[in-house]
Amino acid sequence: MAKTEQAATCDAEATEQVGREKLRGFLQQMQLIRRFEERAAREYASGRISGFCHLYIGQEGVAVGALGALEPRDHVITAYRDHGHALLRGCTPRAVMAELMGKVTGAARGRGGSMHMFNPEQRFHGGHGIVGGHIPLATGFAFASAYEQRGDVTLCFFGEGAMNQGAFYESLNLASLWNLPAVYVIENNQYAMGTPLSRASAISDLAMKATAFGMEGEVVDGMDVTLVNACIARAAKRAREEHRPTLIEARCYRFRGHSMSDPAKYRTKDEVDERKAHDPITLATHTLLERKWASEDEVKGWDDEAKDAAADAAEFAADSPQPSLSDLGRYVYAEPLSWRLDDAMTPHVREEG
Amino acid sequence: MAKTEQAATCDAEATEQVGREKLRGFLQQMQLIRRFEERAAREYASGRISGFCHLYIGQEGVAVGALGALEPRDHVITAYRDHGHALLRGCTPRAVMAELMGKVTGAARGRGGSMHMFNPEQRFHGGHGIVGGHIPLATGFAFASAYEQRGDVTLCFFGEGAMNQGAFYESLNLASLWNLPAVYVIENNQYAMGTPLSRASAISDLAMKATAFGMEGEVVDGMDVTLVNACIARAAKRAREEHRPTLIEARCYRFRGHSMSDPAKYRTKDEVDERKAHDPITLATHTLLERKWASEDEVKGWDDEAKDAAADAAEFAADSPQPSLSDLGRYVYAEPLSWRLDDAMTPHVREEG
Amino acid sequence: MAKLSFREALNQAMDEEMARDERVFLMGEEVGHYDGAYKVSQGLLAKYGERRVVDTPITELSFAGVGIGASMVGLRPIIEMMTFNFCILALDQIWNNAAKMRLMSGGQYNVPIVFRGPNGAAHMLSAQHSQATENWFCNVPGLKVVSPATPGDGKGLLKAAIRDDDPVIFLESEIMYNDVGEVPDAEDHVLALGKAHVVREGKDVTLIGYSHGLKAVVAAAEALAKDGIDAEVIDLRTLRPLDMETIARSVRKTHRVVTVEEGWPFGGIGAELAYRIQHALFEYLDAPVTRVTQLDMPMPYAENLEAACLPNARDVIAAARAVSYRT
Amino acid sequence: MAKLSFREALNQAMDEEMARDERVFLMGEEVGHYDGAYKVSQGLLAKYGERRVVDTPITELSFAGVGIGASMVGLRPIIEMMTFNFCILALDQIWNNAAKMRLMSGGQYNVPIVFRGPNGAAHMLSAQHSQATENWFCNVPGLKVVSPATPGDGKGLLKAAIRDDDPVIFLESEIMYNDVGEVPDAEDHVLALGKAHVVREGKDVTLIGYSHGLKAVVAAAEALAKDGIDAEVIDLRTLRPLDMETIARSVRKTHRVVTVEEGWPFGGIGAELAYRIQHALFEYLDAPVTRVTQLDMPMPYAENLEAACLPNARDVIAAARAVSYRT
Ligand SMILES: Cc1ncc(C[n+]2csc(CCOP(=O)(O)OP(=O)(O)O)c2C)c(N)n1
Ligand SMILES: Cc1ncc(C[n+]2csc(CCOP(=O)(O)OP(=O)(O)O)c2C)c(N)n1
Ligand SMILES: [Mg+2]
Ligand SMILES: [Mg+2]
Repeated sequence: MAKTEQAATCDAEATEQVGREKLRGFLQQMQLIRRFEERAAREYASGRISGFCHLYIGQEGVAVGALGALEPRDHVITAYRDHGHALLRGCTPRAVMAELMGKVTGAARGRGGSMHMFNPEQRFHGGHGIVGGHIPLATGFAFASAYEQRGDVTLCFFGEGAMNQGAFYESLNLASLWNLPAVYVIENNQYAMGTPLSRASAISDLAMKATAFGMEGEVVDGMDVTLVNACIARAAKRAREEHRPTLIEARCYRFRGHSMSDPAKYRTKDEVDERKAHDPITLATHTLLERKWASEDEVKGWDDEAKDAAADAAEFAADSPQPSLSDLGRYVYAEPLSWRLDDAMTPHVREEG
Repeated sequence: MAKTEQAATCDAEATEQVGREKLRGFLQQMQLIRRFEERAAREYASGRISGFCHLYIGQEGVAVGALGALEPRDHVITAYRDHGHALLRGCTPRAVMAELMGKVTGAARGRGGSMHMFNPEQRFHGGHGIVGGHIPLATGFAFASAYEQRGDVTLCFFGEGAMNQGAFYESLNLASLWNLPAVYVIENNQYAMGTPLSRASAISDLAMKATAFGMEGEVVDGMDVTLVNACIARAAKRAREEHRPTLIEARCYRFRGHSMSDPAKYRTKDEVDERKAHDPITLATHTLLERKWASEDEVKGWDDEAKDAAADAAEFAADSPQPSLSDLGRYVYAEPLSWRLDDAMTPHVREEG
Repeated sequence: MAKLSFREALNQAMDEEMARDERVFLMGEEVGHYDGAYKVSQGLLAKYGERRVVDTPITELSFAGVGIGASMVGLRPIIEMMTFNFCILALDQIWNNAAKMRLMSGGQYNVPIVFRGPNGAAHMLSAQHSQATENWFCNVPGLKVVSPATPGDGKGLLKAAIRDDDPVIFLESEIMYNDVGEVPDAEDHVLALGKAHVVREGKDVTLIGYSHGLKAVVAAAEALAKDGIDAEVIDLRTLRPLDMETIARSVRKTHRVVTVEEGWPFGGIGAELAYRIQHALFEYLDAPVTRVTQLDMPMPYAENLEAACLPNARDVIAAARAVSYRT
Repeated sequence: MAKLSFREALNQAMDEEMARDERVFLMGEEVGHYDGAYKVSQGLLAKYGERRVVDTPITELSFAGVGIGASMVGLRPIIEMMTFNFCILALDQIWNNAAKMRLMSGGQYNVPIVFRGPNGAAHMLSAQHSQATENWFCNVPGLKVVSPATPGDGKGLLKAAIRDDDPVIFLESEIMYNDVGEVPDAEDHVLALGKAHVVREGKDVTLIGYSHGLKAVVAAAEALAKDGIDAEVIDLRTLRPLDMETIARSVRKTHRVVTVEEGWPFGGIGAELAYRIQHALFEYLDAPVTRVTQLDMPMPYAENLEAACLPNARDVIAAARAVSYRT
């Protein structure tokens, strides 16, 4: 913390716009996500979480800045790297952690896991595992908003790797053609698993893809939560008032591997260290401290709260029960399945426990 | 023909480049395609042809100009509107007409029909029915050329409707990223079945799609065979020598309905008449006559030859036999199927005739 | 009862449901200004406007996904596949999003969507345009699959599908749109999904078909009757879930089963029926369940080859005779 | 014989075939610089360079098509699906182009391509990442489908698939890459496609499995033996075409069959086997063919629910006892 004085801060103009209260809130949100995921990583290492687990650490500025620009009635959807977005949209740390542990108290009743968090009540529609596959769903939410002329907006997040899928292009065409209130945010963290952007995309200025569909495109520094906030606010306004979609490239970086099992050998420690110098949390912290919008003690206090929330979530999740085996056939159709009616479908006999 | 004097001609510069001999050849090719398809339409009306049948009438300038710019070793692929491309790539009128009638003498031994003509010996790879589905195949031919460093080029035709499929965008990205020798030609005939471009694409300047992939894009008047020829020659050179792909929008028009069963009520007679005034055949004819590169008699003679070839093809096809039922199980796998080996697959008993 | 074509009956079903429920809309290629590639949506654009009858570009993957997304937030889309051949491009959306969303979210979403359109071979449309797609959907839990054989059933089942809270694949026969049949006048003619229909009672052999294949079955039953074989004919109507009770009741009586489908054999409807029947009713069977299917090959174009690939009444008769040991 | 992991055996197969034939290349997501998401292609980039080990962007539809196109003009691509879950996006290319090109062109093209990669549920990967995809491919004529159960078979069958002139879907178990087994040292260890393998001879009941499912089968056979039931175990190896001769030989002896698969039941491998066995060997069966499958639902995430969905040895034992009337 010796370098605090010289350290970089958030964009001055955007910071003014965001203002003290909101920026304090943003920092707390980023801290919560960070501490929550650090805890999740430890739980994973200890074996209490399994399967794929993709951490958002390093990218918090994007979701926090972006969702901070929305109204509660707006829709949000993202891919499998979804813990942050879920926490921001009303999934409690307990519900997210319990979902990670496959418990019935989880955000998807233990059916979804890390990649499939949901909270439809706060219009957070997941959490999706097929790269690019949720982009048409987002377009559908925006279509429904237009259909019902409700004035709400859909924010769709995906990685720069997903941008190479046909679904992305098809969706952009529909959104522009039909004047849908959608904002598509490429979280360009530079890598799709081990593939750097340069080996996957023929161009590097991704917002330019928008021109192929006659829509607005913008690039934003995704490590600066204030810039992201301003950028998404503009795009959401365009969607809400002018019924025009926007494509945004948010340049960011993930500090961890692609998932818990990725040693990330495809990049150097130097590269990662350099990026870590632009940690969105450090940036926001320095900004608040420099402007005296928060004290070091306050920042530390929030951080401790975040750690406590994560610890509480882990404890809650560990203590929660698994889904009941007697509910196995639920949620397949609106009517629960009863295999007894058709024993040719081989109802395996499973006892509880 | 009273208006011959004032009638439009092909672009002067491009005409010079193409030269007398080649332009005479182009006209004859266009005449053959036109007369062949007019004949096919009559055979369809008479019931000797069935299924889908998509005529190329009005668009001949595109295929003729484009394929005229290629070397024999280059690869060609298109969608279901493929009679013209097939005739230009060594499928005889007899083979194409026989295929239309489902005869064993056809270009695909009666297995393919109108949408699936092939002549791999002259590197004409079909004839494909899923809109957009052949664009990745074209990319694969170009990939193979690059893999074997052969210096040949792939020309891929598809409609402006196909341009909205994800396969198109994905392919363009791969071609540009990997420096593939491919030329993608959008035959923009303004309609995808009954849907005009404006109701399907968010932008109308289609070559601009190229910028989203950092590749060259060009627009060309597809009714002028000389301009098409020059444009494709440039693109083929770029592919062959610079290993860079190109996207071309060839603006054209189909004079008939989408397929034989489409009354084309979605456009006015006036619109069609206006476009017919720019018939690529008329344009080339006037150019040859004006420059005295051909006499009226010659043009008439070629036209008669084309009609004769079509008539001969129809007769040949009508007289040809259907595929033998005993060959039913061929061409499914490299080894012919023998259903007897596995009668659980219900070998229907069918007698010849 | 009114006499309507299949096309008209389906059109009525959509019309009535759109009138009844503002959340219902129709989306697909050429459904609006063109009035439908097969004219099933004729007049709906004129009546409901572009908001509720939505023409799409040729982007099956994405407009399928748009429909699923819209259904997740409260609308009730009908997505027309111009033909079901093209749904292959949309399978990721249908399988991964429509079929799994409820389970994956722990029951937090309904996905009330209907994918409908023509299915199966028509006439000389060649390999890429001539396939019966039901097997691919039936394999996937989370989906319901319906395929009507008459205009009356078409209307009643489509209305039920639109009202259902789960994703329904609704397969229409591409060559039956002009078929005319009786359609009940009842204000609200809605048939239950998941119920088979005994079309003809008989005691000697059970013939099971659906959609266009049922024609061969009915023709075969008539021919067999003349020959002293009294066939019971079952129209499945719904392919997933299968109505095993109706089937079991019949098999306990006839002890013999022939299944008929226009799809490929490997893992088809006939295979599934055979599995379940022999498993549940082993001691009742006097002969092996025998299936009649499209031949195990992509559809060739030539008229004679195509005809040879498709099942017909003669095949059904031969199979029925075989299981009756009367060859 | 060398002891190799499944991963190593498959790697060797590709390595040997690439060394042998310049036309063979490997393409897919992360196959090169990352050395494979599951490290099956480890070292191949270093050995063969970027020309022959090609990393792709995330565009399954198109790189599948690129492979098919390349195979039409003389190359012999191996296309790795990072997992077969993602092949859904590529089905249009695989079904419409790879499977049908030969027929549609009247025999003018070979499509010698292999699509390979991990298949089936691993551990707590949830609904979109946990499915056995074989049923979708087996339904489609024009494709061959292979799914090995041991490293030795994996090598021999993958080499055969690469040399085959038809498109082959090669399904590896996502959770067996670390399994170690004996791999013949023979210079050219190539196994014929379309041949099943009798893993264990027995006289009382035939247990049919493949890939990861075979483990439950073998474990069940051992347990049953202790209990006086002598099971014959057949490893299908190739799912399409099925080796009915080997199966028939066994069923004529045992009169009882249990099939085991990790895919969904409706129209699955078990259904197809049941159809064929009861059809061809009706009089030999003393009990209904009984299948053990994944439950008929999308895979839930929770460990206990996932385990309950997947078939295990206990299920196989129960089924074998049931068909032996020894419950
Ligand atoms: C259709 C599909 N293909 C491949 C995968 C495997 N996969 C999961 S994440 C991923 C990389 C995605 O990268 P990007 O879109 O940049 O998102 P990031 O992980 O960087 O957030 C891949 C290839 C998948 N889940 N779905
Ligand atoms: C994937 C797919 N969707 C829909 C169709 C039905 N269809 C055949 S041609 C066509 C219009 C294509 O228009 P365009 O690409 O402009 O080519 P054009 O017919 O004008 O030559 C449509 C919708 C199809 N064959 N494949
Ligand atoms: Mg990324
Ligand atoms: Mg067009």
